Amino acid sequence: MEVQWWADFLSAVLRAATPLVFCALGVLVCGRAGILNIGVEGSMLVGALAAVLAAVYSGDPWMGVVGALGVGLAAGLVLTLLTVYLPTDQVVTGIAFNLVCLGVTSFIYKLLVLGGVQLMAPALRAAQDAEGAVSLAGLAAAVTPLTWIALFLVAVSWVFLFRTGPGLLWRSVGESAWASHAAGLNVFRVRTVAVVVGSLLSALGGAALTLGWVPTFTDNMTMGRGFIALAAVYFGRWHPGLALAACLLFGAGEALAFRAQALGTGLNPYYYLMLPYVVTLMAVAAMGRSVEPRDTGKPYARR
Amino acid sequence: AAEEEKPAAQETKVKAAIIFSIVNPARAGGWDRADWAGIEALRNEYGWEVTVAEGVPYAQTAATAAGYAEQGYDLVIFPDAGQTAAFLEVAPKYPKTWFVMMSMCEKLPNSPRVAAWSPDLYAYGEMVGLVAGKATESGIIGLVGGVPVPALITLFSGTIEAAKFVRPDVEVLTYFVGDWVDVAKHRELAALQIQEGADVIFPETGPGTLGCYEAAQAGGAKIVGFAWDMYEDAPEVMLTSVIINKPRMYRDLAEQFMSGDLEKKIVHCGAEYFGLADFRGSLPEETVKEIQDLVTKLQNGELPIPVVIHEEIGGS
Amino acid sequence: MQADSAVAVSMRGICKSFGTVQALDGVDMDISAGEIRALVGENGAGKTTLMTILYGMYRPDAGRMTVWGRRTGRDWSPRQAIKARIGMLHQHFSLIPNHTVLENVLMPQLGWTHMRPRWHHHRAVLEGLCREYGFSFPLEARVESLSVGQQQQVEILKLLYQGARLLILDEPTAVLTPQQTERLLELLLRLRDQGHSVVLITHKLNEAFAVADSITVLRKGRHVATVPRKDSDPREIAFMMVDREWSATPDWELEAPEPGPLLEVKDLVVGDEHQRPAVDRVSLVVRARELVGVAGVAGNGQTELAEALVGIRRTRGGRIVIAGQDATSWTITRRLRAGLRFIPEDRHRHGMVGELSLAENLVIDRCDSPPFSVRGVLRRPVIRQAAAEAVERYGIQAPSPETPMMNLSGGNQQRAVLARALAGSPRVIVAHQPTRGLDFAATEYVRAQLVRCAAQGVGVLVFSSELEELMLLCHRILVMYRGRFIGELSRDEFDAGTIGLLMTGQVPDGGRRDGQGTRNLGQPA
Amino acid sequence: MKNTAVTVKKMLRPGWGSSATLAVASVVLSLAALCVCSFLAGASPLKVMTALFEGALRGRYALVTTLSEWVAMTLCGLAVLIPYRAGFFNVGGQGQLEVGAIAAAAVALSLTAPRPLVVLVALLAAVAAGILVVSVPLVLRLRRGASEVTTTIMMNFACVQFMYAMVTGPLKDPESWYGTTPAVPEMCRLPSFPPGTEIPVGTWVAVLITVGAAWLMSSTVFGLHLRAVGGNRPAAVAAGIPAERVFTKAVLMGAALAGLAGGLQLLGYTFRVAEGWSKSWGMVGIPIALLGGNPLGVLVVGLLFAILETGSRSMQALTGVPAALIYLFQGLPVLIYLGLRASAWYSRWARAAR
Ligand SMILES: Nc1ncnc2c1ncn2[C@@H]1O[C@H](COP(=O)(O)OP(=O)(O)OP(=O)(O)O)[C@@H](O)[C@H]1O
Ligand SMILES: Nc1ncnc2c1ncn2[C@@H]1O[C@H](COP(=O)(O)OP(=O)(O)OP(=O)(O)O)[C@@H](O)[C@H]1O
Ligand SMILES: [Mg+2]
Ligand SMILES: [Mg+2]
Repeated sequence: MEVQWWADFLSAVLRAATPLVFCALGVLVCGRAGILNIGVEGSMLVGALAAVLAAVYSGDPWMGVVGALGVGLAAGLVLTLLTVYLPTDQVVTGIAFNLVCLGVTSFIYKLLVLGGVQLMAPALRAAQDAEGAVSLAGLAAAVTPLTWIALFLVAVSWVFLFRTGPGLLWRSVGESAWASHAAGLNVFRVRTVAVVVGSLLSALGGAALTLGWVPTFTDNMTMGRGFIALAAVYFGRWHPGLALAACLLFGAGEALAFRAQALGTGLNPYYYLMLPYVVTLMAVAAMGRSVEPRDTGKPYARR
Repeated sequence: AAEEEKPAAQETKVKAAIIFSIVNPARAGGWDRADWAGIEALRNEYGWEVTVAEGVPYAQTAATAAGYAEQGYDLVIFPDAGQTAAFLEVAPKYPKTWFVMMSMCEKLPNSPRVAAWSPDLYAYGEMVGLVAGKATESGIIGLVGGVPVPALITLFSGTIEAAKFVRPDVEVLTYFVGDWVDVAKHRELAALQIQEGADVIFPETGPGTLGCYEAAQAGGAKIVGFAWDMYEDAPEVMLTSVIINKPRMYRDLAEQFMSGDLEKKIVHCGAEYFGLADFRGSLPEETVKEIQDLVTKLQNGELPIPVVIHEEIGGS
Repeated sequence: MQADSAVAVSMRGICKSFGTVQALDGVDMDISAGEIRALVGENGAGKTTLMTILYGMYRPDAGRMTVWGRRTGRDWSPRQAIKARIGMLHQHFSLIPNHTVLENVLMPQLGWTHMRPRWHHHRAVLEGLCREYGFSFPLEARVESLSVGQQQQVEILKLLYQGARLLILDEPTAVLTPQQTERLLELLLRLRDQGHSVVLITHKLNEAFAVADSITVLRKGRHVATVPRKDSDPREIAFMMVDREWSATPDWELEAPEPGPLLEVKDLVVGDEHQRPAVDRVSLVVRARELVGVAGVAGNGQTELAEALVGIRRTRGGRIVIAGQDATSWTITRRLRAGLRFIPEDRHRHGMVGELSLAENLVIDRCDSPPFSVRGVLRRPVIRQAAAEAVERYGIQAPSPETPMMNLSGGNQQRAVLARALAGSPRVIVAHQPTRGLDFAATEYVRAQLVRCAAQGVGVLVFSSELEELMLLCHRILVMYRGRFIGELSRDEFDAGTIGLLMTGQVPDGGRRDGQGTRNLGQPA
Repeated sequence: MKNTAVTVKKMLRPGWGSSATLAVASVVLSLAALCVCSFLAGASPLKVMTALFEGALRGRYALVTTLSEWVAMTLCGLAVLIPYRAGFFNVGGQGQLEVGAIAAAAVALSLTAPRPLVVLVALLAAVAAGILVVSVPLVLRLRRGASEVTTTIMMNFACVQFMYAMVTGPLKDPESWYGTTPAVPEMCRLPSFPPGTEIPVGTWVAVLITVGAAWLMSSTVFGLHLRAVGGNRPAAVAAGIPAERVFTKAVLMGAALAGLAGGLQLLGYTFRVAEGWSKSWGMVGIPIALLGGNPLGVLVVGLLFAILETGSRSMQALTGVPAALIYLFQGLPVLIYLGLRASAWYSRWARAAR
C-alpha cells in the first residue's frame, strides 16, 4: 500500500511536471540565445488547442502532437518577426502575444462549439496505469511517452548547450549579441532559430497538457503554467537540469497539495493549495544566486 | 406594473440580457448549461431577444447590468449567486428594469421590479445522494467541488445525508479543486478519489468538470452529472444526471412577464424542480426503479432525511 | 579571392549617422596590400565607426566598398569579412565576459558543424602564442575575471589566431606595457613584410610614425588627408587633426612635495574575485603636491589596489590613512567627503551612468548636499550652472548638458569623469589610466590638470601602463609586480629600460634593491 | 496637400506626438481586425464599434468603471515602473494588490471608528500588506541573490490562494452563497469627488500619486540616485550612492502602491473581496509601465488600457460576440503599436521628418 501510494504520487508528479518541463525548455533555449520568451504561455495555449483539434479530426494523438508543432512553428515565426527583426520590447510583446493567443484560441473554440464539435480527443495513454507503477519499470510504463520525450529533450539540450561547439555559439548570442556579431555569427538567424525552437517546445507543452494529461480543451486552460515554467527557468539558473528539478519540485508540491486534502484535517483547502508555491519559494531561498544570460531581454538592432 | 408591461410585450420583442461569469456557457459545467437551455427556451418558445454577456468578472457585473438597463433592456438576468452583490447594487438604481436572479437568493434588492428563482441546494444535494448512494458498489462516493463556498457546502451536506440515508455504511470524500476552471487539477483530484476507492463521482464545479470525466474514463468510475443532462460530454462514464429544471424556471418567468403578473418575489424551487436524466442502461433496471421511487418520495417530501450542514468539509 | 590585388580595400563616400550624430560624412579610403596604415583623429572623429563599417558590423548609410577587388554587397557582414580574412580588434572589447579566454578566442573559427571542437589542439597552439607575446593569463580564466589590460591582450590573441590578412586594430596599445607595445609593433612590421595589410587606429603619433607607411587623418567624420609617413611629421598631422597649431608636449615644472604624508597605506592586503591576495602587504605614501606613479603590467594588482583605496573593494588587512585619519573602514561617501577622488580605469563600468545626462553625471556624487539640493530636492538651475562651467572649463564637446552620457564620444566621456573627480576640493586623487583612449589633445589636457592639482597641494596617485606618461608626470614611480612593489625610482633615476624590466619581474643590478624584501618600498627615501 | 504631408511628418517625429499617432493607428488597425472577427461571429461590425466606445465613455456607469479601472492600472503601472528603474522587475503586483485588498477589508469590516479614520487605517493596512508581500522576494534578492522574477511570480499565485482562503474562511460573508467578504459598510466607502459627480476619489489619488512620482523621479536626490543605481550600479556605488538602501526603498515603494491600489479598489469600486473580484490589474501594470516609460506616460497609457478594458467588455456584453474578442482587442493594439514603432518604415519617416 505504502509503495502503491508512492507509485501514484510519482506518476502524478510526472504528469504535472511534463508540460512545465517542455515550456521551461522553451524559455531556456530561447533565453540562452538572448530572447526572453514571455510568450510561452500563449504558444502553450495555441499548442494545446491545435493538438486537441488535430487529434480529434485525425483520430490519432500523434497527429495531435504534429498539429501542435505546426502551430508552434507559426507562433514562433510571429514572435520572431516581432522580437528579432523589428525588434520590439520582449516583455511587453510577450504579454500582448499571450492575450492575442488567448483571444484566438477562445474564438476558434467558440466557433467549434457553436458548430457542436465534441472536443474529447484520443489521449496518449501510458502503457499501463499507476497500479502497476510499483517498480521503476512499472513507473516508466505508467507515464505517457511525452514525459519521456521531455526528459530526453532535457538531456539533449543540456549536452547541446554546454558540451558542443554550436552550443557555445548559441550561448554566446545570449551573452553578448554584439560580440557574437563581431565573431561572425548571424545574430538574427540564431535568434530566429532559437525563438522558433522555443515556441515549438512551448507548443509541445500544450500538447502534453492536453493529449498527455486531459485530452480536451477549455478556454485559457493553461492557467498560467507558462509563467510557472518561466519561474522554473530562473529558479533553475538557466540550466536544463536544474530547471527540470524545479518543475518536478513544483509538480510534487501540487500532488502533495491534493493528497493533503485526503488527510481530512479541518483546514481550509487553500492552505494546502499554496503548497507548491511555498515549496518553490523555500527552494529558491535555499538555492539563491541566479544569473541570467546578459543580453537576454535586450533587443539587438543592427546599426 | 402589469398595465405597462403588456403593450411593451405585444408591440416589440422583449429584450432580455443574461450575464455569465464564465466563458462559453453553452459548453461550461452543467449549471450554466441549464441556464443556456433556459435561454434557448426564451428565444425559441417566446421569441425573446436575449443578449448574452459571458466571461464577465464579478467586478464588472454591476457595470454590465447597468449598461443593459441604460440600453433599455426589459430584463437583466443573473444566473450566478456570485453576482448577488451586483444584483443588490444595481437594481435599485434602475427601477424601470426587471432584474432577476436565477440562483440562490436570500433577500431581494429594494426595487419594485426584482425577482428570484432560488433552487434549494440542500434538496438537490439529497437527490444526488440518493442516486450516488444507490449506485456505488465500493460504498465510497467522491464529491469534487470547485471552491468551498457555502452553496457547495450546503449541497454536499444534502448529498452526504441522503447517501447515508440509503446506505448507512457509505463513505463520502469531498475535495475542493480551488477554482472552477483548471481541467488538469480537476482530473487529478477525481483520479485521487478513484484511487481511494470511489466508484461514483459527483463534480459540482465549472468548465473544469471535463477533467473529472476524463479521470473517470481512465479510472473506470461513474459520474453523476450536475444540473443538466451531461450525457453527451462523456457517454461512457455518465451514470445519469440530476437535472435542475432551469428551463421551467425561465418559462415561469416568461409566462409571468408576458402576462404581466410578474411581481417582486423569491420563488423557492424545491425538489419538484429537480429530476433525473435517462440512465441509458448504466444501472440494472431494478436499481434504477428503486432510485426513481426514492426520488418521487423525496419530491413528495416523504423521505425523513435530516438536515445537517457539514461546515467542516469546507474547512476553516 | 585574388590576394595579390594591389588595393586591399577601397572605401568610397562612406556616410554614417547615429540618430542625430553624423559620425561619417563621405569618407574615402584606400588600403593597399602589404601596407601599414595609421588612422588618426580626435576622439569622436569617426575612426572606430569607419572601421566598424569596413568590418561589416555597421551598415553605411551611403558609399561603397571593394575588398580584395571585390565589391561588397548589402549583406556585407563580419562573417564575410572574416571569410575575406579581415580581422578587427575592437576598442570596446567584443569579448563574452563569462566565457573562458579559450572559448572567446576560438569563437570566430567555430562553425555550426564543429560539434566537438579540438580544444586541446587549440589550447596548445594558443599557449605557444601567449608565451611568444608575453601574455599573462590562464586560458581557462573567465574573461570577466581579467583586468581590462588583460582583456585587451585577449582581443589581440583572438585577432592573431584568426590569421587575418587585413588587420584592423582600434587602439590596441592603449593598455600594453612598452615591451608588449614594442613586440606588437614589431609583429605588425613582420606581418606587413609577409604581405598583410594593417590599419592601426591610435592616438599615439609616435607609434604611428614608428611603423606606419602612411597616415590617414579624420576630422569630424571627414577625410582630411592621407600622407606618406616620410613626407610628414607629427606636428603637421596634429595640425590636421585639430585644425589648429599645437604646441608640442611641455616639460612639466613639478613642485617639491610637502613633507607630511597625505595618503598613507600600510601592509594593505586585497583579495581578487577568487579571494587570492591580489595585493600583498603593500605600503606606500603620497604627500601633498606629490605625483606618485604606479607602473606595472596590467593585472598585477593595480586594479585591486586602486579600488581598495577608494573603497569599492574591501581590504583583507593593513591600514589606509588619509590626512592622518584611519580610513580603512570608511564608506565610499566618507572618503569622498575627505577629498579622496577616483578616476576609474574602466569609465563605462565605474565612471559614468550612460542613461543619465552629462549634467547629472557631473554632480552625481555630491547631489545630495547643498548647493545642488536642499532637503532632498534637486536645484536644477545650480546643477545646470555647474555643468555649464565644467563643460566650459574642461572643454567637453556635447550637444548640451542634457545629452545622455552614452552618446558622447569616449574622449569627452573621460573629460566629464575628470571634471567630476576634480570638482569641489580634492585632497587625494587616485587616477587609474587617466588618459586611456584619449586623443593627444585630451591627453595633454588631462595630464595638465593632474599637475595643476598637485601644484595646488593635492596628492596624486597615478596608475598607468604607459611609461612615458608616468615618467613625464611623477616625482616617484613604484613598480608593481604580482601584487607587490618590487622597485621604486625617483625622478632622477627614471629610465624606461629599468622600469620595463622591473615590470616583468626582473630586478636589474643597477636598480635599487631593498634589504628587507619589499616591505618598506614605497615610503619616500 | 503638401501641408498635410508636412503635418504628418511633424506628427511622426519621435516624442509624444508620434507615439499618439502610432497609438491611434494601431487602435484603428485592430478595430479593422475586430470588424472581421465580429463579422465571422455573425454580429454587425457597426454595432460592435459603437458598443465598444459607448461602453467605455457613454453613460454614468461606463465612465465610473473606466475611471476605476484607470486607478488600478495606473497604480499597478507605477508599482512596476519605480522598482524597474532601480533594477527590480516586480512581476508581483497582482499578489500585492490582492493581499492589500484583503487587509483593507479586514480593517474596514472589523474597525469601528469615525469614517476618515477607518478609511485611513484601511488604506494604510493595504499599503503595509503590499510591502509585506514584496518583502519576501526582496529579502531573497538582497540576501540570497535570488531572481525576483521567480519569487514574485510564485508570490502572486500564493497570494491569490491566500485571498481565496480568506474569503471562504475567516472573512467570509455568512449569508452569502459564494466566497466573498461582506460588503464594506457604507460609512467607510470612498466618497466621490467632487461630490455628486460619482468620480471616484481614487482617481484623484492616483493622479496625485503619479504626479508626485514623476516629481520624485525627475527632481529629487532620491530619484537621481534611483536612476543611477538602475542605470549602472557599480558606477553609482563608486559615486558613494547607498545603492542597497535606494534599491530597497524603490521596491517597497512600488509594492506599497500595488497594495494601495487593492485598498482603493475595495473601498471605492468593488466594496467586497470575493472569488474573481479583481482583474489582472497587476499583470496589466507591466505593459503599461514599459510602454509608458515614465510616471506621466503610465498615467496616459493606463487611461488607454482602461478604455480598452471597459470598452471591449461592454462591446461583448451588448452585442453578444464571443468574449474572445475582448482579449484579442486588448492584445492586438499593443502588438501593432510596438511593431509599427520598431518598423524601418517608421524610422525612415521619423528621420525624413527631422
Ligand atoms: N553606437 C553609437 N551610437 C551613437 N553615437 C555613436 C555610436 N558610435 C559612435 N557614435 C558617435 O559617432 C561619432 C564617431 O564615433 P567614433 O567612435 O567613430 O569616434 P572615434 O574616432 O572612434 O573616437 P575615439 O578616438 O575616441 O575612439 C562620435 O561622436 C560618437 O559619439
Ligand atoms: N549604442 C550606443 N548608443 C549611444 N551611444 C553609444 C552607443 N555605443 C557607443 N556609444 C558611444 O559612442 C561613443 C563613440 O564610440 P566609441 O565607443 O568608439 O567611442 P570612443 O571614443 O572610441 O570610446 P573610448 O574613447 O572610450 O575608447 C562611445 O564613447 C560610446 O559611449
Ligand atoms: Mg574609437
Ligand atoms: Mg577612444
